[in-house]
Amino acid sequence: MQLVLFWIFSLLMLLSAMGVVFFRNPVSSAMSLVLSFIALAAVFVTLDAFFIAVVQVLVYAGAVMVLFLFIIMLLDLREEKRRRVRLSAWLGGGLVVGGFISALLKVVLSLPALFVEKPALSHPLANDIEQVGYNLFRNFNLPFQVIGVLLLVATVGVVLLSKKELK
Amino acid sequence: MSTQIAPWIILFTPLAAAALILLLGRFSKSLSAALALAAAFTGCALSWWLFKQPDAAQQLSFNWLSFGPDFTVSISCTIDKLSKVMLLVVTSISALVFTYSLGYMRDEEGYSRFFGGLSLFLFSMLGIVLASNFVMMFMFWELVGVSSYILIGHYYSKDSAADAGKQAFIVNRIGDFGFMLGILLFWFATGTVVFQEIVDQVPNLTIAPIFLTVACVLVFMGTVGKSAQMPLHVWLPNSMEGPTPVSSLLHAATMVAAGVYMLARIFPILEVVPDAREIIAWVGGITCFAAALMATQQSDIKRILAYSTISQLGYMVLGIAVAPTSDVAMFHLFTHACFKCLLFLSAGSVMIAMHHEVEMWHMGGLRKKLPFTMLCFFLGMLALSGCPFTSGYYSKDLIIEWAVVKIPFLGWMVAGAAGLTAFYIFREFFVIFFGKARSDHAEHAKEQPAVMIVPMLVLGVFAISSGWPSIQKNFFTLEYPEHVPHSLHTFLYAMFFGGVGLAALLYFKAAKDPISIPLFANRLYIDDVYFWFVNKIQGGGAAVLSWADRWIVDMLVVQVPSKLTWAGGFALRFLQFGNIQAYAFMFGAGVVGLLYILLSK
Amino acid sequence: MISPIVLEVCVVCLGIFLLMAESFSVKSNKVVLAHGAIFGLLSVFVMSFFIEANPAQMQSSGFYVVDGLSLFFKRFALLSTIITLILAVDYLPIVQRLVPSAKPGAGTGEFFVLPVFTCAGLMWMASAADFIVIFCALELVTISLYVQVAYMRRSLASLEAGTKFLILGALSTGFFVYGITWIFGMTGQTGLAEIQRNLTINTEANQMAILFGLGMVLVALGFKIAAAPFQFWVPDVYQGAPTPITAYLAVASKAAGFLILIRVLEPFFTVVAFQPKLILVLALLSGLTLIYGNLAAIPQTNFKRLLGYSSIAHAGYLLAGLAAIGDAFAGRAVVFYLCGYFLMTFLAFLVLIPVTKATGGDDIAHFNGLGRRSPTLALAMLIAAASLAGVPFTVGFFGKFFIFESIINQHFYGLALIGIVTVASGFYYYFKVIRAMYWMPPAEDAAPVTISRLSKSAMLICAILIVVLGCYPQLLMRILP
Amino acid sequence: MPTLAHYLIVSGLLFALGMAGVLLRRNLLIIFMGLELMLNAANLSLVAFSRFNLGPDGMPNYNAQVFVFFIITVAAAEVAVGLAIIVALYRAKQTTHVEDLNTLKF
Amino acid sequence: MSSLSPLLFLILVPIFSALLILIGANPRSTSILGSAVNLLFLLALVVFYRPMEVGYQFVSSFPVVPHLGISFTLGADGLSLVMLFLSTVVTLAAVCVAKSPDNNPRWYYASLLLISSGVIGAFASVDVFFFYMFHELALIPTFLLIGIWGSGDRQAAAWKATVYLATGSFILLLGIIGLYLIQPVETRSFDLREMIVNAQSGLIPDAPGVYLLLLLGFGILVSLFPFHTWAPQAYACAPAPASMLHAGVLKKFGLYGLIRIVAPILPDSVQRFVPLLLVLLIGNILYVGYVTIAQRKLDWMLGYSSVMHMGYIFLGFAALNQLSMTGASLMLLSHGLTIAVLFALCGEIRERTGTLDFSELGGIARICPKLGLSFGFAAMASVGLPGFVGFAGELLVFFGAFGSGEPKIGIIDGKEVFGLNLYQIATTCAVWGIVISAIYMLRAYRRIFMGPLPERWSRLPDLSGFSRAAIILVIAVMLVLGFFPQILVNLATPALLVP
Repeated sequence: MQLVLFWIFSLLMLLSAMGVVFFRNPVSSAMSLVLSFIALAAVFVTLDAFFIAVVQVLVYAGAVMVLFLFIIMLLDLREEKRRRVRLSAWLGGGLVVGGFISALLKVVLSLPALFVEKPALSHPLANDIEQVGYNLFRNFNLPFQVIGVLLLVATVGVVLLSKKELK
Repeated sequence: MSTQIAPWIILFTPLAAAALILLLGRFSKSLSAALALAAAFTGCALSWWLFKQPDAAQQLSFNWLSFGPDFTVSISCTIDKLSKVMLLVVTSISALVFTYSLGYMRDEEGYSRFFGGLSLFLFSMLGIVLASNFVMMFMFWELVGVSSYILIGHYYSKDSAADAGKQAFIVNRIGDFGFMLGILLFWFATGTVVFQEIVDQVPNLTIAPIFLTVACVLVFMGTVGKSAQMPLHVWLPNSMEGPTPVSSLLHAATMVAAGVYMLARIFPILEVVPDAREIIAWVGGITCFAAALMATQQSDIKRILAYSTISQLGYMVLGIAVAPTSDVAMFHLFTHACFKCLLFLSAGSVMIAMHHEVEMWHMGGLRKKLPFTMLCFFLGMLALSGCPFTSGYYSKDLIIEWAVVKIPFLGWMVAGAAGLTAFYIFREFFVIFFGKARSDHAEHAKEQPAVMIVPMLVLGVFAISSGWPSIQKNFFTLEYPEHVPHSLHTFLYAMFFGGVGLAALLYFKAAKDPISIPLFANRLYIDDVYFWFVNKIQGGGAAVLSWADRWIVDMLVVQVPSKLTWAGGFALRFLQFGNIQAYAFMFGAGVVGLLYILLSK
Repeated sequence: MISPIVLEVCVVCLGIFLLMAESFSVKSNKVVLAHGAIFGLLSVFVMSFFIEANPAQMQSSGFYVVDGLSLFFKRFALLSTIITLILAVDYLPIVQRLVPSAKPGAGTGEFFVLPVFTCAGLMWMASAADFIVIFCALELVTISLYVQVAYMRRSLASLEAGTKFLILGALSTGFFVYGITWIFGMTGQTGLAEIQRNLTINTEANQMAILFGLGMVLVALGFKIAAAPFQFWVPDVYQGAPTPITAYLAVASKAAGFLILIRVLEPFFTVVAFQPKLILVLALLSGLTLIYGNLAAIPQTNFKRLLGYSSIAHAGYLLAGLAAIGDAFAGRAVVFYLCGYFLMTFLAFLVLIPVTKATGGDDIAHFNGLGRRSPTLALAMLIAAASLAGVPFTVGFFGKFFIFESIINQHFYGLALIGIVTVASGFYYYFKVIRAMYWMPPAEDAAPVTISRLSKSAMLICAILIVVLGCYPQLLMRILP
Repeated sequence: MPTLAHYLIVSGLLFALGMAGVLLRRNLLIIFMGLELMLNAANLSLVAFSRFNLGPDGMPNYNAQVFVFFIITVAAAEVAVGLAIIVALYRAKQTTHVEDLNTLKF
Repeated sequence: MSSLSPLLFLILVPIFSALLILIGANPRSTSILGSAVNLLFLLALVVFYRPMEVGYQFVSSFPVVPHLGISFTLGADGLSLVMLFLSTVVTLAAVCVAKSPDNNPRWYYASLLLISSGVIGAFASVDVFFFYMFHELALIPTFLLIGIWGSGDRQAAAWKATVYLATGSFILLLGIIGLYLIQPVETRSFDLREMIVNAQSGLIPDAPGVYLLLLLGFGILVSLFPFHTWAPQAYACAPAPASMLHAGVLKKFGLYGLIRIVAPILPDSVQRFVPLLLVLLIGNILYVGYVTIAQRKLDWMLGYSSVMHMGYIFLGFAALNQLSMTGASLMLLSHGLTIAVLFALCGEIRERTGTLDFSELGGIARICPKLGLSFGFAAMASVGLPGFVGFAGELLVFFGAFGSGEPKIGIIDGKEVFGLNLYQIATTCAVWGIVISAIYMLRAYRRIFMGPLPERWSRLPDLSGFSRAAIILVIAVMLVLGFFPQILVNLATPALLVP
């Protein structure tokens, strides 16, 4: 059952990711990106990471995608015109991507430990929100604050960069 | 005054004079002349005094360069029979020529410079004479070269004089190249450069005859250059561009004889190297004959004398090579110094009278205008041509005798050269002093003042008498060959009279040269070959190398690497063509490459 | 004793205070903000000397380390931010022109405030001992730099630079994260100290996976320090960015990259199996970087861009030093080099800005005749160029010397040979500036060059330090961690 | 049951797809989407690692999930800033094509 | 040990003079005064020097990089004093001869003084590292001097010389690092004295790679064939004082380094590459000699001639014995003085006529007798005439080199052998060099000073003022030392450590 779910969502995620790459219309790409994010959230669920799955949907599928779509609409982007097909770019890109995948496969396939079935959790209803929150606010206090500053800077930056005229 | 100090005074007074002239010469002309003369006469007087003294056992010396036993060059004076005689010759002739110069140079520019140069020359020449070791001799050898350069180039504004000086120096340097190598070889074999110490080691050296031969021949190269032997003789005729006293003193009497003197110095070594002596003999003999041939067709009064000098030097070199003692050659050196100097001074006197005209076909009939000069020339000529009972007769014939005994072919050849000598010198004599005056100058020529005539007369006396056995035995210990063919003396007389007669016949009243032999007139084309070689081969080769330096060496070592680097930079720049995706691609390629390196075993 | 984290807190507070001051102030002249920032940072700098380096004691449960190195880099970051702010004050007229603003001076205050936050990020990076903290601090720095690079929105160059930096920076972030993931996956840890502990008990198969992750982390850090082939953003971004930010990127960001590189590599170097491979990779990267940076700089005519290539070139030397880390002194050599690099690069930028203001451009040709127009500036530039090229009696020479001593000691003869070509090229392109200043006649319409007192004193300090450290490097070596 | 290798390979493929997006697409926005995919791939790996390598208490390693949380946050901030830059660029240049960004070169 | 070395004063005087000039002092008088003070101070040091004692005197040491054993150690022995003397004399001559240029005279004089300070520092350093550093001090001033105040194709020349020399220096630096690293770890030092102690106790292995780096580095700096092409061009284009300092003093650095550092520390490696070195130095003497003959302009000719003369000094080094190395040291001095005077005079001629082309000049001795006389002296010194110090040097080099190596002459194994070993062949070629140098020097003299005087040069001023004084000074030094070379030998020889 888990395997089936895994395959369904994984394939959905990968296919929609391919959509992102291969659709020529930016809006279509953005929509498949949403799909991909949601599928990924589902995959997270198969990994018992409910909190992360929720955050994934909220932040990515919710906020980030809205931002993307907004911008696409704002900029009034059309379908990419058929410019000259750059065979060399596709070939080169393909080679790089292929090379990366083969390196990854080499690593994964050489590790028998990775093919062990998923062990059961000692506490099947583990409260991951509690665990994550606990870690975040206690152990990971420092990065958390750094992230806070980061967000502040990002906010200021976005305002600076996108306001038509600064006052 | 001790015999240890005297040579030092003789040696360094001229240097002091030269230095003072350099510093003060521009203030007063006469001061310069006075300084030079003072130095020469001091030297002359002291030399005569020294000649009378017995040899001192120990001479003063100071180490000029010292590295302990390995290598020490000292400046020290050798006082022996050889050097004493040579001192006499050099200082006496210098004193006379210096005096003569007072008159000769009176109206010339560069008066102080001239006397400065003469003093420097005297210093250098005396250094050669007194040298006790090869390096010291080499040093002064070089210095006479430079003073010769200065004096030949006295009229440096004239292209020919400037070129002649340069040529003399460079040709001498070629000889010095061999000389230096010879010195190095001797030092390498014996560990010393001192003549006496090398001589002491001669028995050890004879076990390697080829080595010794090579070393001697190399050292002889120095003589070839300095004493203008074939094939390095070309500079001497050209050096006649210098003022006549210079030609007389340096290029006839003393400096050119330094080569012979040097051979005499190392005579004990040469004695045991028959192969080297053979080579030396041939060089001397050929030079003697060929130069005499060339002299027969020259028309420049000084050049004839110059070729004559070369020819006579050939006799001396031959003398060193064939005679059992060096005194045979030194004897000729001694007499030659007197009569050749005299001849040059006479020629100078003619030139002054002729306003520096040297072309003898523009002269003629000077016997009435210049009686004293003619007389002096005549005396010198007799001695040169080997007229019986003059000095040349004694000294030259002795060498010819030895040559005939040792190497008959050469001997007879140089005996023939004696005839040529009589011919060319009488030719010159007749053309200058007889016949009609062939130019305005010749018609209005005037005799010279006493300051010039007196030294000439003094030399005239010597020219005739210095060979007389009663006189020469004070200076030399001569050995005479046995078994000389009787025909030789007859032949020599025949040669002398034949030469004189032929000259009289052809030239007594000739207005132009009745015979023309271009081969001799053009000095056997040797000068032309050299000219061609220097200009085309050396000059061309140098130009090619210069081109190669710029376009090949520089290219390979500098330009190509730098251009390659530049091109590399230029090419790399094109990776940076502004496109983010290209950058991302190269980034990705870098990632993949890096991963592969890390993951490979 | 002050708790070390107070330093960052102070800097962040300073930033927030300045932001508020900016938004509430009515004055159009925002220079006072810069002065405030400089003063504030200087105070923090002074404060940093009251903190004791204590490597053993880990703050905040192992995320935050206060050893000599981190303190040193905190100061490094503070000082570079201060000089960047000085540069920014000088550069203000140009920023004002190129920022779309409704009224004069609007939008310039943030130009002084953002570096303060970046500085906080850099300081956190200096102390980071855990991949998560490294990541967060690094992103704080990077994202704030995105904004700063693209700051001059009316300048297409600035925007283009910002975009390139953004895309490639994000790409490298992606690799960084993915690499960390793998390291975490194999060791179960994100803390460097724990990773080191776990590494030793790993199987061979695991090691390959760790190398896979580490490779990607290296890539991301290579991007930060501008190592070839991850350096392509550098010339473009350096040329387009506002000049003070270029300087900041060139010095602070690169130094932080190196610091992280040192920190990250440290645990992995302890594993015998990794060492040769890592050294090989570092040496290869170094060789490529050296060749690319130096050779491609040769034909440059734009000075800012030239400094971009130069920063790549120097990264090459630094990497060579890291590759020779087996040498006892290589670490110090690298840090020394960074300090020298700090001085000479900032000095070059300090001269560049007034020249740009006076001549309206930043090509090498704009330096023509500077020797006569402004001898002091020219002298400063001469010192900077000489030091960058590695002329003796400048700190740059000693930097190169220490590095090469280490690499020869570690038998990297290939790198030394590459060094011959690169040093020669270096002389060529740095001396082009000297040539322009002294050989060339000044342009006729050139405006007089003016320098503010602040930057003049900064220049003076840099120049003197370059020469003094060039004569007596021990002065700095002694206080190096 | 899917094993860790499944997840890792899927995540790797996702990462590669993101990379392909960056390398092949010419629209800045889509390139940016590709970058987001790459970050997501990392997240997936992290979560997978955290789920499979259980801690001593038999629970997932929640540190990884915290890290994912951070990554998501950072990604959001990055998207915001990035999009702002792209908007500014578009305003100035009327393009979001990478090929039009070529004034800075060589 | 810790007291301040008086040599520091020598280094600092030019630097302070340069600073004063940059601040605003009169450039010409300040630099002449500074250089004169330096020369006098050096002479005082020579007086206080105790020639009987072995080793360095006036030593002071100050650790600079303790972990690498680098310390700023100053000290002088006889050989360094000779070189310091050369440096100070040539500096004085150079600043005297210098003519204030129209543009930026301050930098002009300051650059000259900086070069001077660099060479003084190099020769006064006992520490190999500082020896190197000080030499490099000249790099930028040279670049400026040629580039700003040069003549002809000055830009190309300045670039070439600077980048090429910088490259050479860097190679040299690698070599020096190598030299440091081949010492055993515990006793590693850059201090020459300690290096030599290490070498003498057999702790330094044969290191051909290091030697080749050093040879290449020093060789480029000294213009060893075929790395010489920068030199003639740079000297031809540089202003006269710069050529004087560079060709006269700075270039001696490399040979000094070879004799001083390489010979005692890596004798085996030197031996190993002797054939190579001999071939190259014969290239210097014969090949470059003939190239010199082909030159048509005085400045280029002098440039090439200075390259050619390096060959003799290399020969002295290659032979590695006391005679030859002493000869090489003497030649360092003599060539430095000679070429300095020649370049000074070359500058004077250029200043007067604006051309150095032989075909355009002639007969100048008539109108400028002092110029002609000085040039004559210098030319004669250059061709190695006895009476000048160069002769002694050449002589020693020839003798030393000829006596080096395995003999192949005489009776060997009962058979008569007559063959020359490599050294002797090289020496033979080198001796031919005396003919070559006579050819080009006399030709130059002939073309410029002799022959008829063209109308256009009939109003040239003669040498005068400081230039004349400086030239007379240098010539006087050459003559005095030429008459008494033993002074130099006594100073230099104990400093030469012959393996």
